[in-house]
Amino acid sequence: DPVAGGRANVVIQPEPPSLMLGLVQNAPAQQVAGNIYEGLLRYDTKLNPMPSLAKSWEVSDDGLTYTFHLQSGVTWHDGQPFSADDVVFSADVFLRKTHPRFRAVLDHVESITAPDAGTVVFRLKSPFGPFLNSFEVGSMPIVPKHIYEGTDFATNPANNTPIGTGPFKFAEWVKGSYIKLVKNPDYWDQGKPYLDEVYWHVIPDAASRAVAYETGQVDILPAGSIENFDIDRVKALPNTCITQSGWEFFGPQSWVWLNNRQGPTASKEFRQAILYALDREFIRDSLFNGLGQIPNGPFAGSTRYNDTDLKPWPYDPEKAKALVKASGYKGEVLKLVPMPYGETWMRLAEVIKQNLADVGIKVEIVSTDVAGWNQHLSDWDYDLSTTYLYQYGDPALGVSRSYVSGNIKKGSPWNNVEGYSNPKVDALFDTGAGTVDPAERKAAYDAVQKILVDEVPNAWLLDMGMPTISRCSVKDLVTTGIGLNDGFKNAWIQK
Amino acid sequence: MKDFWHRFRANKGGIIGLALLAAIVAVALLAPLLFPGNPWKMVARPFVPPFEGMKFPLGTDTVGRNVAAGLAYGGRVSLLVGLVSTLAALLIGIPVGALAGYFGGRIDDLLMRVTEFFQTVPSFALAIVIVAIFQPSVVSITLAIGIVSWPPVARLVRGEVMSLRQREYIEAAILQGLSTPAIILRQILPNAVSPIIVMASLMVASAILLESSLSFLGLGDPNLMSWGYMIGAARTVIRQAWWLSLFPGVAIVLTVLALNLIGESLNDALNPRLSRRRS
Amino acid sequence: MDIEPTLSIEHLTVDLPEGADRPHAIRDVSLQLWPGRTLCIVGESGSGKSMSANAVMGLLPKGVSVGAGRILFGGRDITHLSEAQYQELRGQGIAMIFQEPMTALNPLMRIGAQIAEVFEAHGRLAPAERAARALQLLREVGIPDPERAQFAYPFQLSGGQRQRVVIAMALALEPRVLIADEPTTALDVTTQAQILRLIKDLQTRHGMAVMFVTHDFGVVSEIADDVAVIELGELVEQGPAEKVLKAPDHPYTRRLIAAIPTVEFRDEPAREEPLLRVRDLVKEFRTGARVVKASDHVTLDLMRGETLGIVGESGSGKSTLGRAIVQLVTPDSGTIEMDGKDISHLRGAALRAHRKRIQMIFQDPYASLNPRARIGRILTEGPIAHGRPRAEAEARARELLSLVGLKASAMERFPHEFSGGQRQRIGIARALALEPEIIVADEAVSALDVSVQAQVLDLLEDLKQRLGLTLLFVTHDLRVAGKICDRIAVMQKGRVVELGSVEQVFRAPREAYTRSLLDAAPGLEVQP
Amino acid sequence: MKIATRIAARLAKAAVVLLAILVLNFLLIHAAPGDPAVVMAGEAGATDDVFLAQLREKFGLDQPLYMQLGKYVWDVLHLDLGFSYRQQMPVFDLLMDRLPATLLLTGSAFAVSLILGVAAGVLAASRVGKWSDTLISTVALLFYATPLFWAALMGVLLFSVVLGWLPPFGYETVGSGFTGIRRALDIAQHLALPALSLGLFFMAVYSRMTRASMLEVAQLDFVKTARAKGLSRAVIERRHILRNALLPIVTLAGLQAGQLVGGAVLTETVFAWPGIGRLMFEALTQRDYNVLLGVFFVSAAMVIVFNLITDLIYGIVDPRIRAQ
Ligand SMILES: Nc1ncnc2c1ncn2[C@@H]1O[C@H](COP(=O)(O)OP(=O)(O)OP(=O)(O)O)[C@@H](O)[C@H]1O
Ligand SMILES: Nc1ncnc2c1ncn2[C@@H]1O[C@H](COP(=O)(O)OP(=O)(O)OP(=O)(O)O)[C@@H](O)[C@H]1O
Ligand SMILES: [Mg+2]
Ligand SMILES: [Mg+2]
Repeated sequence: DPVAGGRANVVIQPEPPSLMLGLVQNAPAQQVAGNIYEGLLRYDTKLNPMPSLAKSWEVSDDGLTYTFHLQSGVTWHDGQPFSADDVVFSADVFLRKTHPRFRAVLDHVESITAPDAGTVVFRLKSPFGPFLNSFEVGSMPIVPKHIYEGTDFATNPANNTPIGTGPFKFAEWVKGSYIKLVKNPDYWDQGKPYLDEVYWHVIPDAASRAVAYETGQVDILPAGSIENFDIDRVKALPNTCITQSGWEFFGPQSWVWLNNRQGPTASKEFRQAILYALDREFIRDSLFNGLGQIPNGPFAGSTRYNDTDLKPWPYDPEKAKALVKASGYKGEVLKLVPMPYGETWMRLAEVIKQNLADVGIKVEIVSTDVAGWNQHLSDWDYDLSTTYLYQYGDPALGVSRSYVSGNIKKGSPWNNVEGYSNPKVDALFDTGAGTVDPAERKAAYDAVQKILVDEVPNAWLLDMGMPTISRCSVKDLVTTGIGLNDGFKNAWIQK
Repeated sequence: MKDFWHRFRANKGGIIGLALLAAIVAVALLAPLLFPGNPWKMVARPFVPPFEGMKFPLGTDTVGRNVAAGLAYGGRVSLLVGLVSTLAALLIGIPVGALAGYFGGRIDDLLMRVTEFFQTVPSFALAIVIVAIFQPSVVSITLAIGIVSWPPVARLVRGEVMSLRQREYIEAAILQGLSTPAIILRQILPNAVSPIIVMASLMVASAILLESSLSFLGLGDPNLMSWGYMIGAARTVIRQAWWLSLFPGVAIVLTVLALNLIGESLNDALNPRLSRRRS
Repeated sequence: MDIEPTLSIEHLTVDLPEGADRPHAIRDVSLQLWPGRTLCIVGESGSGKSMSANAVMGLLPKGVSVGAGRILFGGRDITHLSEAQYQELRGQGIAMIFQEPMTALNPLMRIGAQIAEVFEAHGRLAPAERAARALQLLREVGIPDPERAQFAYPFQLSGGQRQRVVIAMALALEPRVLIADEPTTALDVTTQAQILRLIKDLQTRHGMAVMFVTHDFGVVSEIADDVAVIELGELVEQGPAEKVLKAPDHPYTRRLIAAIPTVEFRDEPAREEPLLRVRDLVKEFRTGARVVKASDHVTLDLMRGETLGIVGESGSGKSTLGRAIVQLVTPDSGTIEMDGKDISHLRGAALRAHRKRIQMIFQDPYASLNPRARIGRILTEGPIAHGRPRAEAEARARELLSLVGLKASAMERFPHEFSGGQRQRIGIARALALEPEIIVADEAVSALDVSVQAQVLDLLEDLKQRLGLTLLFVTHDLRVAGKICDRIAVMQKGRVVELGSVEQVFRAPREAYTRSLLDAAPGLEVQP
Repeated sequence: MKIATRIAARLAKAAVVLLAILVLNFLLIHAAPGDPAVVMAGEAGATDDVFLAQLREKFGLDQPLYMQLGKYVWDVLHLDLGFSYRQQMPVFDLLMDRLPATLLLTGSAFAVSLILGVAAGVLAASRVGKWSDTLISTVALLFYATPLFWAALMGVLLFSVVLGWLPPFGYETVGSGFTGIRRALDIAQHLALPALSLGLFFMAVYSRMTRASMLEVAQLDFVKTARAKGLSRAVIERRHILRNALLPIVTLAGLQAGQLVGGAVLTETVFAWPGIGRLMFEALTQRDYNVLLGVFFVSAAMVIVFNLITDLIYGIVDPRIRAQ
């Protein structure tokens, strides 16, 4: 049974720029601030919604009205009461201004109202299939109206001492060193949380992070905090547990961007050749430590409507060579701009280069830092690149953005960067999003997957396995589909 | 010349350094013969430990590339970057120093301010920024190293030129009606060459270190195998595969050591104070 | 004499390391130092004078060692003392003064402390008394304002004052033997005279035996009781000063003495139009706040075909004047006219074209030739820069070489393959290569041994006659000036204080300053 | 009086250099590809035009470059180094947060390397040619040739991982609640490895330089004078040779003390040391211009300050300089 008390030491990488989740939603910010702020809903590992700030909800039959009933007795960390006004303010005013991903969701929303202090009603313009998937803390964090209303959100001094409703309160942040959260004694969910405090350690070097775990300085290594090469060794340490759960909601999928607009990669045969040329099993086994699944198409395994009947693409250099020839490739040197997210990704680029060299494709790696990489992708200045993107459990939230032609816009590394444009695909994605009927959606998405798998707009590499490593004595760390992002609500330490 | 060689040979360290460097250069030059193909090729299973078989005497790396091949090819990059960036530094530093030292006065003041500027900005940080801006490639790395390492050359040359300029034979050349460029190029610089050579040999060494540091930080040329890259890449697996960081590290140490030994011997052999005695 | 020598060198041989120019620095040398007497060791550069002195002090450089023989001091052989025993001896038994006063003192220590250190080294006196005794010594060697001077750093003293400090240190423990290795060579004549007098004076007072190393026979005649002559490490002659100087036995000694320049009075040539006129030449040097008037309204004429000597103490502005005339320094004001045309404001190409009319011979035969250029290049690059065809320039260079007494094969060789005298000949040839009308010689023979000096002076005289040159001869050595010049200008503090024929200046100096210079010049004999 | 004016003149000159550094760095850094707005947008995981425009406005990136530069210089002249939007705090505060850690690291590395290096150099010089000289010189040469980051890695491997003697990284034990002397000890423990690995190279530099300088000074005339006085070797070495030999070391030390502040990027990265070197590297990858410029500004200012201090020390050590 859970016992109260104790402290969790967690690695955070990189150091988040801010913990004000309404302003900054990058992964580390979510990981820490997900314990300070809350959304209306959480999602289990099957992506079913669970209560959070909303204790229950109803959807009207036409799929246009969503009514949320809020928990009672919730207070902000500064003692002010929480109410439906905060939710309306957050969604309609604050996040509309600051949260691009949520802004895209808001496009479907006609009105947000609070009929009473405990109820919030969202009315949509038209049905939007994945709407219920949009209420997780990172997608829609609820922020305190009494602090932000009428201020300049970005420069509000309260940003440095974030105030949420979550199980933990912000205590201290020594930049470059650690962030400390302490138990919220007035948390609405009686008896929780169990831990007294959570320390997030900033350790910029991956090898040092592994050592930190080994020497007992930290107890929890979120996915991605140590290099994949270290996982086996760390996993084998005594009293160490590893889980790949907790990432179902995000469902990160990795692929090679192929610039569909120009150069050899504009040819379908050539793109198919690339997919044949990549030794994805070797990549998974030697670079990603055997974690993850090789996808058959653009939908990650955990994403809804993933078509499990798709034929896998084998590793077949001979076929690749033939296709390269057929494509009319004349030996142009392709520019590979790898994602600079650490050693694994650099190795990945080297293996890709070598795989392609083996079938006669010349590749030159262009090394950049994160900023440069973003720029290259935003400007479409690349032939090949690597990436991984979250799918947020639903193709309409996390998949279509990479393939619909309406999303071909310079300036972002997260949209349809490859420049793939197919009206049929656009229409099918629209159909899939614009209905709440599962069968209708499935039909549309099955058709989309067939087309995409044939045209290979991008070379899908891996549904990434995201291992969270922790001491086995830390219990109930990962209980939901968003994992550590709200993980310490339930966690406790066995004495 | 014979004299020089005699004095150079007098220093055991110099001979060791020369032999060491010759060996390293030989391996680097012969890399394509010793290891046909390219060093990036994945030739075996990952993490084959060293000394286990004749095929991969130094083992394989994280993705099964031959470490020995990497070392051989890496030597080419290190030596090349060391050499070319030193040349670049000389190309900037010598003219700046020569002009400042020869003309003195306002020109000297101006050029020294510029030099001071480059010495005031932390050089490694500046190198990082330059490489990041121009994107890591041999060219940008070489350039960056050249740019941050010329000020000492300029200062050295300036000092030498200033003192040489006072020499009677330079005044004699002026009186003979030689033009200023001729005096600088044909009279002064050839006589400043010894300390420049000594400094250059040491600069090659520090350029190699600098290149490896940049590569270690991930600012190397991703298309070229280099020692710094190998260590940087091996760092994450230092626990599983110690040899991956050890061998390239040793390679760097040996090369830098060799160059330093040579530099010291050159200094002994070329130092006018030791070589020409007047009582 | 039945008293014992204070120090006795017996059959001493000092070995040089392998690769040196000869196997022994000195070979089988025997010398005696007597209390109250000064032994002068003379010889040309490299003859082994310093090595003899250093051997006595046990301060031979690395690689150089005593090969054979003994040095007896106080009855025991000191050649094989341990370092500790030598420490005991140095300073209190035997003391030494070196040539370079500028560098002989620790730049970071106050001079009082440096003197007091001698007592400390030998455990003499209480710490408090040492400073007082140091002060007393400073007074004794005649440092002005010793109370202040004891707290001065070496850089705050002049060369002569520094040499006095070194002497004070040497005398601190009243040693029985004082070794002086060219202690005045780096000093001015007037300062040299003071120092020589000081040493002599202290010697009589303390009854020391002095070993005085020098290459200057003037100095020898001034202070020596006994003289030893060394040639290439071998002792060729020794004896009382009177005897060696007046009636030398050995041909080498005779040659050395013959080479000492003697003043010759010549008839003043008929006055012509001056070739070069210097008018009100002013040049100031500023270092920090200090302003030095190196040239202070200098006015003089240089007649065609004459040799005008410029003499004066160090720092009097001789070189500055010479260098202004060849336009190596730009004057602040005043004019230099040649053939009635002001040449002091020429610039650029006009200046380069003009340069061939006035050339210079430099002081240092080692430093004035580019060590990396062959003689051929050195002699031809000037004419080629002035537009001569290379072949012609080379032919001319060969002629010049034979003119200065060198073989044409010298063209292919580098400067370091020549001796000092030969190099100076090359320097002269270079100056002649452009066929100038005027040659400025700035201390052109000061760095040379007397015998070589004599040759070069003869050569200059000869060339001057044959080529009809006009010579401006800058020197601090009055004997040299007296030998070669027609007229002499005496400079003091940047001004020309006296200008006249050699005879007038030497016989009937108008200025007290000129007289003091003449008096101080060691061994200068002017027939009245 | 005179010293004061000299310092003032130097400071004025330094200010010019500093201003040039400011402007040139500004242009250099803004020449880097990668729009900070895009970077931040990228980190947020999604972007749209509104968001980018907001960010640009926030950064002032919508202004023409010369306006940005002018504003920046103007602000710096008012001692305002700008605001880091990435870190959500004023750059000045950020730097002041990080500077102590860097100063502690580089300061102790500097002190250790200087003291040990000079001592080793003196020892080697006084035993020149003997085995202890050979040993010291060889070790120094080895340290000199060893890449700093590699030495750091090997140090961690040996002392933290294998032997477990020292913590492998960090500034102190986080959340230990240590105070006073206990905390100081804790920090010292964390400091040991980084300071040592950073100091190794400089130790080698100093020992080599001291040795060479000692041997060179030993050739000078005044040493011969001192020997002729009958002074013992030890006294000559200490009083005459060492003091003079230290002069070039003071210069070098001053030069390096300044550079150390900005030169600890590698060490700080390997050891997760929360100093400004690491801050600089992070700021670079995040295109956090103001922070990057601030780091450059502060480290350049440090160099200038240290040069000034060196000059003053030099003046104390060398009476010739003092008199000028
Ligand atoms: N450190 C040394 N190592 C080897 N040979 C030396 C060394 N010092 C001097 N010699 C040689 O020893 C010989 C005698 O030199 P010494 O210094 O005694 O000459 P000197 O008569 O004092 O000359 P000078 O008048 O130029 O001072 C010369 O041939 C010289 O080249
Ligand atoms: N380039 C210079 N900078 C500063 N001061 C100088 C310079 N050249 C000469 N002086 C000073 O000008 C004065 C005259 O110097 P100059 O060289 O003409 O004297 P000199 O008579 O040739 O002396 P010496 O016999 O020592 O050669 C000296 O006080 C000297 O210090
Ligand atoms: Mg001598
Ligand atoms: Mg002179």
